[in-house]
Amino acid sequence: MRCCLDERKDVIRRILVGTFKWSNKDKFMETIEQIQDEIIEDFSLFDDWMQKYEYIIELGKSLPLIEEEYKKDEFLIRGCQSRVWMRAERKGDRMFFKADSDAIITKGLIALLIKVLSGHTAQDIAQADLYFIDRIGLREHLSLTRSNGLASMVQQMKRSTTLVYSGKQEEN
Amino acid sequence: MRCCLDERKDVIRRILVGTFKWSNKDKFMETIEQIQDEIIEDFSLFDDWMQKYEYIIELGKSLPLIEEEYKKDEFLIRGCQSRVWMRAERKGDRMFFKADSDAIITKGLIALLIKVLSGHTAQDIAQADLYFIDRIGLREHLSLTRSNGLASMVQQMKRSTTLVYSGKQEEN
Amino acid sequence: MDAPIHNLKKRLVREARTDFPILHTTVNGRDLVFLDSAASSQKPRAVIDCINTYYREQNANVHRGVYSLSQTATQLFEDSREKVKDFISAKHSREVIFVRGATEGINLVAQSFGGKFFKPGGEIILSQLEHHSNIVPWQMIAEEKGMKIRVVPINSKGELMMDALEDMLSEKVQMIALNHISNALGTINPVKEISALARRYDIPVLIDGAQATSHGEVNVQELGVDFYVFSGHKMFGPTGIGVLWGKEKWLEAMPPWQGGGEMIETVSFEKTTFNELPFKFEAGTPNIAGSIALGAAIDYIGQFDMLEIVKYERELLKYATEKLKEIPGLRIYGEAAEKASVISFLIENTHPYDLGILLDKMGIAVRTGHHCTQPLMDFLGIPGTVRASMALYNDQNDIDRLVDGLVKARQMLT
Amino acid sequence: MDAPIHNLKKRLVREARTDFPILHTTVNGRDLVFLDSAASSQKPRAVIDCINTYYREQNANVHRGVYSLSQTATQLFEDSREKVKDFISAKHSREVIFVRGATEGINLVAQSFGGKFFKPGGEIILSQLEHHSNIVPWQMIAEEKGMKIRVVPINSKGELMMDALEDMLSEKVQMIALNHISNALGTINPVKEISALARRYDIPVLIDGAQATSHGEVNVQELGVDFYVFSGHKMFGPTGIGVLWGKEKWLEAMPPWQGGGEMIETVSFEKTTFNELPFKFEAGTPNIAGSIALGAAIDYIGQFDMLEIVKYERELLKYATEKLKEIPGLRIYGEAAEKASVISFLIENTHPYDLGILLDKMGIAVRTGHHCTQPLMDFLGIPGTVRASMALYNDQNDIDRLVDGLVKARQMLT
Ligand SMILES: Cc1ncc(COP(=O)(O)O)c(C=O)c1O
Ligand SMILES: Cc1ncc(COP(=O)(O)O)c(C=O)c1O
Repeated sequence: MRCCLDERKDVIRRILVGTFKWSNKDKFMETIEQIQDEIIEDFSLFDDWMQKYEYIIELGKSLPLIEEEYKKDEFLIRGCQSRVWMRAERKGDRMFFKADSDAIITKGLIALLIKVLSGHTAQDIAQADLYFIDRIGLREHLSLTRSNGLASMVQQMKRSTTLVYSGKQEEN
Repeated sequence: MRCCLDERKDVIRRILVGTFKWSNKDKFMETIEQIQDEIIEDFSLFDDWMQKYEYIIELGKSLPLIEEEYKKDEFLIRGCQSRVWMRAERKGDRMFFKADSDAIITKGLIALLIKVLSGHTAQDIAQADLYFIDRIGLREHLSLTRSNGLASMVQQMKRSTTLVYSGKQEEN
Repeated sequence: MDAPIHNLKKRLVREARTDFPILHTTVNGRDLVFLDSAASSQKPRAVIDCINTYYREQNANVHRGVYSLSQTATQLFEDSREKVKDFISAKHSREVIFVRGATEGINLVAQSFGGKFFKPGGEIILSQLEHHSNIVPWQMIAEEKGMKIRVVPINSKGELMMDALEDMLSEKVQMIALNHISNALGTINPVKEISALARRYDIPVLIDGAQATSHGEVNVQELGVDFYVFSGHKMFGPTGIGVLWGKEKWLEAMPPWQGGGEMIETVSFEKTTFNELPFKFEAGTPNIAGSIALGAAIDYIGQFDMLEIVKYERELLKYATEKLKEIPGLRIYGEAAEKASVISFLIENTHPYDLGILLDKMGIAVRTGHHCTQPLMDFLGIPGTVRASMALYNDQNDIDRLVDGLVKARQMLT
Repeated sequence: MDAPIHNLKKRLVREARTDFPILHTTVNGRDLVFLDSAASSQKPRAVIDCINTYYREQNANVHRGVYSLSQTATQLFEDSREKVKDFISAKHSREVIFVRGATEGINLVAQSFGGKFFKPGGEIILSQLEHHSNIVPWQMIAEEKGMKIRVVPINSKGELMMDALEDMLSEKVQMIALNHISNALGTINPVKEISALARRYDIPVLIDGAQATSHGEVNVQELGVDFYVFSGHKMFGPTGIGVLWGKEKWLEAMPPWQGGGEMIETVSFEKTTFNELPFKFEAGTPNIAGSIALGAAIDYIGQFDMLEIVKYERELLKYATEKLKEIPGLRIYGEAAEKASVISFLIENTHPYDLGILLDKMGIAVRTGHHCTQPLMDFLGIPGTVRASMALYNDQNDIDRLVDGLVKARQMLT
């Protein structure tokens, strides 16, 4: 059991020391699938919900925050019990996301989504099948209830991408 | 079993030859309770629903009809699937009822009610507890459904009595 | 229910009877013969068990809870909406509004759509065949708005007179509301044809499908209608739940009807904004168990081949019609070429009520009276009929018992 | 349930827990602790079995069938109305209207009563404590009629400011609509006192009793109110059923709201006349099983001494309040002197949503969010709270589990 504990701590440490990759700016070769598979592997180290959520909470704490100017209603995602602001930016042919939330678990979940989707092309994002959510046992957050917004977030990220590409939102 | 059959036939015969007492004009001493008990005794002769209903149907056929002029909406009892017209008349200190219906079983049931209540004083009618309906196994017709109107009929007979006595309806 | 190797094959309709616990009870000492499905159908074990399981293991309020039970309940509830969508081949599940039943669905459209779009001097087309639930809501809004009700007449077989309907069409008409199947006569109306006619004048069409959904396929897109309503309790589902389906463009344009929890986006005393579809029209805690069990009823129907249901019921209708006609003095009302498994009839010199009472004594449940279609009865010049209506759980034995019962009752009454 | 010799004695409240099957299930591997009864209560076996039996043995449409099943169903349905009447000490059972829930009841009054009696320039008094269901329907009719909504403020303990309410009263006020118990803060409002004030100006009072009926005696005559609404699902009954009670004089004077079957006396295309109370307001096939099972829920409550329920829940509330206050950084919202078993709270530096998610992982179901009382949350300056609400089936162990869970969650989050 010792080994597992160590490995787990290592994951947490990676986050804390900032080596956790927030986007794929530097590493364009990694596909959405590959990132998802890495996350699934990370999560496979946890054998109970507490460890899993501690990890998500840590992720949430380290999420690069959105600038205050974007914490306005127009950047609010509908359908979440916690408030989520999200901002999509286009750089070249790739999309980058920033987000914030008043709830830390929500932030952690967004962090995972951003890690998976940010830095990819509009087409890849639009077509992405986000199987990792189910596989790491977070399917409950995907439900149709309007209080849990993971589904809304995914939808919003895909929608923003389309909007940005169709020129309806300013580019950076 | 022979005896029973004969007795039953006798009851039917009584109706057919007109000896069945339609009201207590002649026999004021009989109370509402006594008449009910007689009916209960009559019905105790029947050992299945068919005989009981044949009897009720015969009763219905021999019910003294209401005059055509009273077959108007104002004499119609609400709450019956079959139409029932009822007319209450006061003679001295006693009430007499006439009625008709387009359904024969309904007529038979009214015939029983009239037999029990007609010819009594307003007070007796108002206070009457019509236990015979339950005892002869016709409780189903007392239900609250708006299609079976025995309850409505009883109510209407009591109400008409009050009305006639308070002078709201003409006397005969 | 099927062995795995058969699971591509649909179950046989004639096996359905065993699924309904109430059909194996007795009434007045006789095995129950239930021939009043047009009023309300019986429920299969699968539906009853679904409700049972819901309350024993899954119950919680929907949509706002983050805890597991609430998530489960919400998922089941929304899954059911999805099933309804598929069942009637709607485009989107957000076009599926859960209501109490067909009646509430019609009232919602009359008051919300009518309230916004109906104009004084306009006309609403109904038919002589309609159930009160598809008459009174329109009368109420017509009176409020100063509109006229026009009535499509029927021919002697009980079919809509399509020529007359066509003649009524004009720019003035603001709604056509007709039933899919007449509950009193069984007539199946040519809905597709009617909506094609209506489209010429851009007239919205509402179809009251209360009698249709358990007796044949309903595809709202193919029918080309604008609104379609039906009730769960008439299609093997529970009481207190039904569906209003409407085209998204209309539902979006319509104002909310009831206000309250669930249907709002934000509330303040200064300004309230409404939620998106379908929630805009679902104020308050919905009939959660009912909605979920309606889904179970749809699954139940889905085990069978819809075409086989139609065929089975048509054969039963034919058998019943022939047998009943052998009874002296019996007259059938409603002989439409396209007819569902409903037979209304009268026997000379007997009153429907008397027949109903005596049949009940023999364990046979039929409906008697005006069937909430007084204008139709007035038109036919009768106060009511005896109506035997069949569903997939009825069989020839039920018909034989009915015929025997009628013969006996007739003897007693005449 | 009791041995015959005990049948004068009421059952002990602390025995109730065993009656609720769902309380003996597990969630996320832990025994369920259900603390969201204010959203929807769980159902005792007696209620679940009642529904089961209804569909297995008694199901039929009500009021128009002459056959035995329909008679039985009708009798059960109307018996239930009688039970409701006794339960709230109404004068007549015809004053009891079955609706989908509290929300529909309020909408019915707002649209039917308001539609007829409200006048432009008039005022409707609500309070800062109200549930959206007791705000939005009034906003809708107020907008239609050109009226003003006035809001009774609350003090720092979450109690209505009665002086302010009194000051608002005038001839202009056409309705006072308040809840009996606040679902968000637990405040029990002084309804009797309010209706005494209202009577001075002859202002009708509607009380939203959604939170009240399972937590204390409700006697509508003693309360002196004009309308009272509540939901079955919050008092151990099924979803999709609730009650609007109104004084006969008002219900008689009010026009029907929905049209359809059941609510008519006669229908023709020329003239339709409406049925008498209560049917005038019950268009379409009602939620028959739901109504009957609501009666079963009332019977269930009736096994206990209502005063004992009040006492039990008050003790539980006291225990929970004390225990929760020991958690560092925890702040309770709502500390009314008269308070029902509902506790809303926040923990410093944590979000309600995060707490809710983590508690759920420990098998504990609480509600988080605005509890459909956004104006109240705005007033308190918070986006929402965590709310633990208790019913007669909760016990100290549930509270202990909640407190442990919160301590753990707080550790993880801060
Ligand atoms: C105080 C209050 N009023 C009204 C309602 C609405 O009840 P329902 O959703 O059952 O119609 C609720 C419940 O959510 C409530 O707590
Ligand atoms: C043709 C038709 N329309 C409408 C209705 C009303 O349905 P519900 O009472 O379930 O609202 C019925 C059933 O009575 C019906 O047969």
